[in-house]
Parts: sequence; structure tokens; C-alpha cells
Amino acid sequence: MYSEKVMDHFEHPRNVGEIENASGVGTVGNAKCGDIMRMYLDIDDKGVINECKFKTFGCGAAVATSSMATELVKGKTVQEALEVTNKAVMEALDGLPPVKVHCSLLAEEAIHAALWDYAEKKHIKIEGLEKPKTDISEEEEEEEY
Amino acid sequence: MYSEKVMDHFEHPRNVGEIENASGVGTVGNAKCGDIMRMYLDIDDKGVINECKFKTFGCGAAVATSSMATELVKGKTVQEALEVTNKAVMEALDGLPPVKVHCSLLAEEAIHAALWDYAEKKHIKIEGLEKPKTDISEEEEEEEY
Amino acid sequence: MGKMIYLDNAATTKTAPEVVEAMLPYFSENYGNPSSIYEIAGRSKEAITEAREQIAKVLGANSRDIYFTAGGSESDNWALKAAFEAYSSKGNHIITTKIEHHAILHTCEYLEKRGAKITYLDVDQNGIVKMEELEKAITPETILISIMFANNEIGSIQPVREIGMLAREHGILFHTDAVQAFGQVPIDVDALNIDMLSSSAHKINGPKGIGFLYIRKGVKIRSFIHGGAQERKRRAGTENVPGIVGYGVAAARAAETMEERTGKEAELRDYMIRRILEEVPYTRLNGDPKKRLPNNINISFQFIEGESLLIMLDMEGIAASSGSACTSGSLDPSHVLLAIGLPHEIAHGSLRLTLSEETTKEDADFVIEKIKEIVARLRSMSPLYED
Amino acid sequence: MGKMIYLDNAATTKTAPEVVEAMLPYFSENYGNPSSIYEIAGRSKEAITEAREQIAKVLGANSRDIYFTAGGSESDNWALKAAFEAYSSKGNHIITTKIEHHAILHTCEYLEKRGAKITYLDVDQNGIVKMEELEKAITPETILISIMFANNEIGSIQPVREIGMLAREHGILFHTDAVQAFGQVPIDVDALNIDMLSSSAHKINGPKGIGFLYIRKGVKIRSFIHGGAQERKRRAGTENVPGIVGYGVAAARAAETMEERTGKEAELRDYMIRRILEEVPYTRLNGDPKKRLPNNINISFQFIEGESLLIMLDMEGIAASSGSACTSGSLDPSHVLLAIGLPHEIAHGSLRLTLSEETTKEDADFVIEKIKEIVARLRSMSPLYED
Ligand SMILES: Cc1ncc(COP(=O)(O)O)c(C=O)c1O
Ligand SMILES: Cc1ncc(COP(=O)(O)O)c(C=O)c1O
Ligand code: FES
Ligand code: FES
Repeated sequence: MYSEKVMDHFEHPRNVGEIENASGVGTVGNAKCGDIMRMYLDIDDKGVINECKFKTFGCGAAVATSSMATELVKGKTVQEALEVTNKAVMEALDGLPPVKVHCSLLAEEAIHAALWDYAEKKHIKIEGLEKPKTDISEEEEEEEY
Repeated sequence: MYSEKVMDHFEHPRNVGEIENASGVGTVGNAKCGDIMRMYLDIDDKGVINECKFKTFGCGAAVATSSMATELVKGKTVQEALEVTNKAVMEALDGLPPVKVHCSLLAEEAIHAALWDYAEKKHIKIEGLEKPKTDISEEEEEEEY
Repeated sequence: MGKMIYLDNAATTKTAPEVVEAMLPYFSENYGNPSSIYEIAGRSKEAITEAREQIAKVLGANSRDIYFTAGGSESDNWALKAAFEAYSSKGNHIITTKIEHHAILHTCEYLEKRGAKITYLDVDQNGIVKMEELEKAITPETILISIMFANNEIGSIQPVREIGMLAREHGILFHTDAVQAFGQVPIDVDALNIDMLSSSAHKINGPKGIGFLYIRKGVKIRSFIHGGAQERKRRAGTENVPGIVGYGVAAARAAETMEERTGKEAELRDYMIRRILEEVPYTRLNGDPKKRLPNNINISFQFIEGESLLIMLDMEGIAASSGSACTSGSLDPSHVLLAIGLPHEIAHGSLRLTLSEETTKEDADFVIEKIKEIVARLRSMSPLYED
Repeated sequence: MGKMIYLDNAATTKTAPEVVEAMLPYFSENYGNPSSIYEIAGRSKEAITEAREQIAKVLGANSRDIYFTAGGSESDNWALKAAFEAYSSKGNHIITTKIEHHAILHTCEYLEKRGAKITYLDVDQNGIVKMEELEKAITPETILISIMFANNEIGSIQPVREIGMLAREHGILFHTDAVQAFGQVPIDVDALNIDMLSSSAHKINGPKGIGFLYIRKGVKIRSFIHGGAQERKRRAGTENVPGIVGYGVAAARAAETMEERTGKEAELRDYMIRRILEEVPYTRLNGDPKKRLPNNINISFQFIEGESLLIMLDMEGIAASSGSACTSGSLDPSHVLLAIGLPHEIAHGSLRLTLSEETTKEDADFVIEKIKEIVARLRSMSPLYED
């Protein structure tokens, strides 16, 4: 059901863990499936993400997308990191099964939440960043036949 | 589905044919299944059935019961022949499947009809013989569960 | 008993050895529940996906519109009952024919008790629906037209294209029971405007107990069997993986061999029909001489009764049928033969021979000889026959 | 991948080789339609009769009360929908539980839309129905009690005898979904006052796509699938002869080996439960410790999520499940685990291991070690776990 890349990131997740005194920490969950993701960012003075770690309570897709998302934002500026959408993460993973698309949103939102936390701590405003939701669960869509 | 005896009488039916100038001829049918049986009796002055022949348009059971019925009445007196019921015919054939019980009634009724015809021609009354129906189809019974 | 000549392929067919071969690994090796997550379950799931595509291809359909069921009867029940429920706000009128299989007719009777109005169309003497009567039967309340693709007893093939067009023009759903036609005649659900189509694997050398209902995208009918999320939540129950796999292979096989196989069958069919009609007096062909299934022969022999004929043929090693096998619980003459106008006693003396790719010319000749003998013998015993 | 340890026998089982063996002749040799009259059809018919008797024997039932279906889901749908129709003049109230399989629950929801009143009984923390609540729920309108024999997720076995007695006292029909129990625990439909019982072959090493509904003589429900006269006119459709034959053999086999097999399984089950609970912190056993299926283990691991656990087990060649396989279309936590009072996040981290006669002590030890490793690993990744 999962692509090889997903399985690879699931089996060998990159950047699992915590960052002490992180510049920003964000936690989001999906009340519908019950899964939770926490993202830690270490951002230097030039606004570059030096370090990024995560912890995930979630399905295979949640683990893999967290792992890939951390890889993608590492080394990027805060502005660049904003462009790491769930689509970008999914593409980097060679796709996800349709029922698992929502899992990738967790990763996107967790980054946004961590950035929001960073901005609040720093008392700055990040262009284009809105206050993230802590629960991303949406209405379940009726499948159309 | 049929016993060996039924198959034997079906494959080698006894007494198929017609009797010219028969003492009595009876034809009965079952409108429900559409089958028809005709019985010819040759009865001597002592009231003994010397000869008995049949023609049947019907299922395997109809053919076999006709055949067996002719065997059973041959040599019997008119009174004895009245006792050749469908039950007796079925027993002689080692039984019939439940859906085929009605077929054996055709044989019983055909004998009665032939005897009735004989009695009418002779202007006699046979003790215990009622005017036979020409259509023996009954109400289909709903199977009970 | 020596060799058997099996001429009852409309009742059921031999499961092709390569079909059984394809099914085997899914019993004791790849036996995982396709809904599960682990590896062997993935193999079941892939196998189902492939079978669905194999079948969809034969119909020119999208594979997501194929829903597996337990057979033709379930498919027919599902199509009718669920359409009646789903479209009840639009109306309660269903149009069908007098020559449908009991899976349609008895379902219609059931729906009548629940408020449906059913029109049972007459057919002409060849067993073909009359388009003018169909058109006249349509009312604003009509929600469904269910007309079989080809008849199981007399083989007549209905004007499906015209029916589809008419249904489409009036915005009415069109379901066809294609249990006898799928794999035997070319079908394209788009070209023919078919909205739902029933089929059953065991009629085309697939296994018994598996069928499908094609449901065009957009048709709003829901589940008939409720429960787990299988078949895109429309048909619950752990998938019959070996059955589905077998069906896929059987469908692909039927499509591939269709032209050659049915060409050969039709030729033999016409040969047998011609000889029997010529060589046995008091006979008639039932069903359309041209618009008929390639393997169907249905002939009435006056003055004799079907069961006796069948038993005698069986004694010669010939398996055939009289009327439709599914209805043999009943003693009534075939409703199809009555619908084309046969009187009771002639309907009773009808014989259906349905050929397969394995039927040979020698088989045909042997069967014809035996029929001649047996019919003569039974006629000599019949009180209806005066020679 | 090397050896697979298959511990998802509640989802489906391997079809036993002797079952496949018994089925094989009915595909390409004795393939006749059992309703037909000729010789090979007779062989199919006899085979069905024998299978029906094999199954009836396991239940202490009369073989004429066994009706073959396409599986547990169809049987459940049939029992509920047809009882609702047949007894509508008596009432519209059905009593069931919150822990039934979706084949029951979704059918109940469907019936609610058609005017049924359904009581969904709570269960206690071990997943057992409370008899006082059942008794209180009965009204003069109650036509049916449908309570599963044993639960598919947590294995808890219901007080079927008491339920049967209560139903009988009140003159209410009693249906039980015994899909998980048939062939695993002794069942006598007369002693237990069971009026209807659903079962599915693939749960006891029979083939997929075949099941039965036991219907006690006198119960007035009619067809769910209308059409031909098969199954004493109560279930139309050409019989799945190989499937039926396989089911008969599987049932006979399950009954014969029951004592020894389930004794061995229960021992291994208890060994695994004890070790996991002792050696892995923050765990709990779900379901009744005593009144449970001999092969069912269901344990929650706090702070971790089921799917990840399953995938990692699969990587080690272990096939298991989390919640019930049939419902994997949904992301919601198992309704059964919620019904016994688990909070969402703990329900999510539950693992079901269901053993088979082939599971060995070595398998068990290997699996326990792997669970320990994987749980530790996933917890170290979990934002909920602070060690
Ligand atoms: C308790 C229970 N009922 C019903 C079913 C449905 O059976 P099937 O999938 O064979 O239709 C299952 C298993 O899937 C089950 O475990
Ligand atoms: C035209 C037609 N419809 C439906 C069916 C029912 O199919 P099944 O017996 O596979 O359920 C049959 C054959 O039995 C058929 O010939
Ligand atoms: S299912 Fe919840 S994150 Fe994937
Ligand atoms: S069915 Fe009519 S006589 Fe047997």
C-alpha cells in the first residue's frame, strides 16, 4: 500500500527526537484518527533552520511524512520552509494512498505550528504564516460514486 | 433422484400400447404439470383383468407408475384392482421423490377412469368406485418451513 | 457410463483448468484478508485489482464500477431492490419483460408487495421485446428499465442498443441481466448506454458463487449487503479472493477466444437445428433464428414431455435441459415458452441444448441420432400422438 | 522475507489443504448444476447434501435448517432484514449490542431508516452483555434479539445460554452471529435456544465466499435473494458447489479437532498474554480473561499507534491486526474498544493476535521479543511517552 520511499522513511525515520531549548515547537493532532505530531525547530540568527526533529504518534504515513518533512525544511530559511507543503512532502515520498493524504497535512501543520511558536517567542511576524490549528481533522467526505 | 425400480420401469416400461375394443378406457390428466395418462383394460366375463395397457405423456415417474400399475392390476378382479392405490404403486417402486408423489395419482385415477368406463359400458355399478376426475391437479401446497 | 456429452452450458459450465490453476494459490498460500495491512494481504488485494481490470476491459468499463457479488441472482436482486429504494422519490415504476430470469421476476414480485408498479412487457413470437411497447410503457414515474441481454432458455438477444438509447433519452436507469451474454457476445457499456449489468462467473467457465454488478458512476444505489467497507463500501463481506481471481481469468479468456469460439459454436448450432427440424417431424425452433446466443438450441417436440426426454438422453450420456435448470423446483411449464405463445403441452416437450467450445461435430451427430430414436420411442408411448 | 508467522486468524484463515482437495473435483469434473436432472448434476446435489449434514451435525441441528449463503455478512443481513419484514405485524423493536460486527450494526442502521427501533446494549468492561439490561430492554414490540456468540476483536464470549432462555421465555426470536465461534467453541442450537445463527467458512480453514444461516424450523423469515428455487426456495442462485463442499469438510474437521486444537491454542494464548503484560509496561488486556475465544489475544500498548505497530511487525514477518480487519476502510478507533471504555488514544494502540493450530511456542517467543523491541522503538518516537 505504501511506496518504497514511504517504507524507507517509516523504517528509518530521519530526525526522530527532541531539541532542548528549541527555537520553536509545534504540536498538532487529528482528532478524527487520533494521531499527534510534534515538531522541534532550531533556527539560527539568520533565520535558517539548522536542526529539525520530530516525534509522532501515528500511522505509517504520519511517521514517513514527518521524517520527510524534517529533511525538507532542514537548511531552509523560515520563508522557504513555509513552502514545504503537504503536497511537496507527498511528492518527495512518491505519493500516498488516498485515505492517507490527510496524514501529510499533519506534517505541514506541525511545521507551521513550530514556526508560529518561534515567531511568538521572537515577537516577530512571519509573512504568510497564519495561526495554525491544533486539530486538523476535517469533515469526512462522502465518497462519490 | 429416482430409485432403481423406477428407472427400470422407465427404461423398460411394461404394457405400453393400446387395446383395440377395450372393455374400458380411461384418460386423466394433471392440468398443473400438463401430463396425461390413458389406461386400457381388457376384462373377461368373470370380471378379471386379463390385459392392461397404457400410454403416457409425462415425466419419468408418470411412465414408471403407469407401467407398475398395469403390472399390478393384471390378473386381478375389478374389485381387487380398486385397491391398487397410488400408495401401493409407489411402494412397489421403492418410493418416489416428494415432488413426484402426485404423478402416482395419475396411475390410480387412470385405472379408476378405465373401470368407470367399463362399468358404464356394461351398465353395472362397481362397489366403492366414484366417478373419477379427469383432472387431478390439486392446489399447490406451500412448503412449510 | 462412458463419455459424457455435456450440452447444458447455459445452466453452468465446467470451470476451465487454467481458471482453477489461477485460483489455487489464493486458498492456502496467499490467503490473506485483502483488507489487512501486511504483505500476504497485499497479494490478495492486488489479485482483486487485476481481476477487476480484466473484467472491466471486457465491458469497456471503468474498473472502479465493477462490484463483486456472489452471483447473478445477488446482482439482479441488488440492482432492482436498491434502485427501487434509491429512486423512490422519483417514482415507483419499473419496466421489465415476461421472459426474465426468476432472479428478476421474483424480485419484482417482492417489490410489488412493497409498493412498486411493474410492467412486464410481452415479447414477440421469437422472444424479442417490442420497442414500441417499451416506449409506450414509460411513464413519468418510471425509474428503471431492466431487460435481459440474452434469454437463458431460448437464447434470444434483445435490442439492447435501442433500449439503452431510449432509456437515456428519458433519463431512466437501464439495467440488463447479462448473465447469459457476458463473454458470449461483445458488450460495451458506454456504447450501449447500460447503467447496471449483472453477470455470473460460472456461465463462462469461471467458478460458481461469484458474480458482479456493474454500476455506472453516478448511479445512486447503495449497499444490498451491509457491513464492512469492502467493494468501496457498497458490498460487505470478506472478498472471495479465489473466486474473484478465477472470474478475472475466465473473463479474459472468454473475451480472447470469443470470436473463434462463438463462430464455431454458431456453426454447429445451426447445423444441429437444421438437421433436427428436417429429420424429426412435428418440431419447432424456439427463439429467434438469427438474434440468438451462439450456443443455444431450443426445440419443441410435439407429443412428448421434457423430463422423460432428458432422462433418456442422460442414459445415453447426454446432459441437456428442458426449460431452465434454475426453475426445476417447479412443475409449471417454462414462463418463457409460454410468453412466446407455446401452448402448455408443447412447452413441456421442449429441449434446450447449449453447446460449449468442446462440443464436436461427432458429438452433434451422435446427439441428433439419439434424439431421433428417443423422440420416436416416447411418441410411441404418448396418448397424444397418433401415427 | 523468510517464514511468515500468521496471527490474524480472526480476519481469515488458510484454507486447509484437505479442504481444497475435497473441493477440486467440483470445479472441472463434477461441475453440474445441482438443480439439473442428469447424472453429473446428481453428484453435485449429493455433495451438497453431505456438506449440509456435516455442518448440521456440528450444531446439533436438522440439516434442512441449514441454508448456504455467500458468507457471514450476507447471513447477518438476511437474518435481520428478513426478520424485520416477517415480524413487522408483531413489532419493530430489535435488541443488539454495541460490540457487534459491522455486518449487524450497519444493517441495523439501515433498518432504523426503515422504521426499526434498535436498542444497542452496553457491555461491561470485559465486553460481556449485562443480562439485567437485556431483560430491561425487552418490550412487547421486541421481535428479535441479535447478539453475537463471540466478539471478533476482543474474543469475549457472550452468555448465549442465558440469552437464549430469556428470548424463549419472552417468545422473541434469537439470532446469534457465530462467525467467530462456530468450530471454535461447542454450540448446540437446541440446548441454547438459538433460532438463527450466522457463520462463515473462511474463519475455520474453509474457503472464502461461503457461509450459512441456520434457521430453526418454524421461523417465518423468507428469501433475501429472490430467484430460483435453490435452498428450499429461500436463497436463490446457482449453488457454489465447491465452496459448499469445502465448508462441509472444514466444519467436520473443526469439530473433530476442536478439543485438542483449542486446548493447545488457549494455553499458548495465556502464555503470550501473561508474558506481554508482565514484560511490557503500560499495557492492558482487552476482553474477558476467561470467557474468551481460545485463540484471541487483544492488548493495548499505551502511547503508540496500531498501524505503525502492524507495519513493523509485518517487516518481521508477523501478520497481525489492530481492531478488526473488515473495518480498515475507516480511521476511527474500533467501536468495540470504545464500548469497553477505552479512551481513543489507547484504543488506537491495540494489537490483536489470533492464533491457529499451527502457531508454535517458538513463534510465540519470537513474536513476544519483536513486540517488545517494536513497542520500545515506537514509544521512543511518541510525543505522548515520557520515559
Ligand atoms: C463476528 C463477525 N461477523 C460477521 C463477519 C463477516 O463475515 P464475512 O466477512 O465472511 O462476510 C465477520 C468477519 O469478517 C465477523 O468476525
Ligand atoms: C439470465 C440469468 N439471470 C440470472 C441467473 C442467476 O445466476 P446465478 O445462478 O449465478 O445466481 C441465471 C442463471 O442461473 C441466468 O441465466
Ligand atoms: S491515519 Fe492519522 S496520521 Fe495517518
Ligand atoms: S410431473 Fe406430471 S406426471 Fe410427473
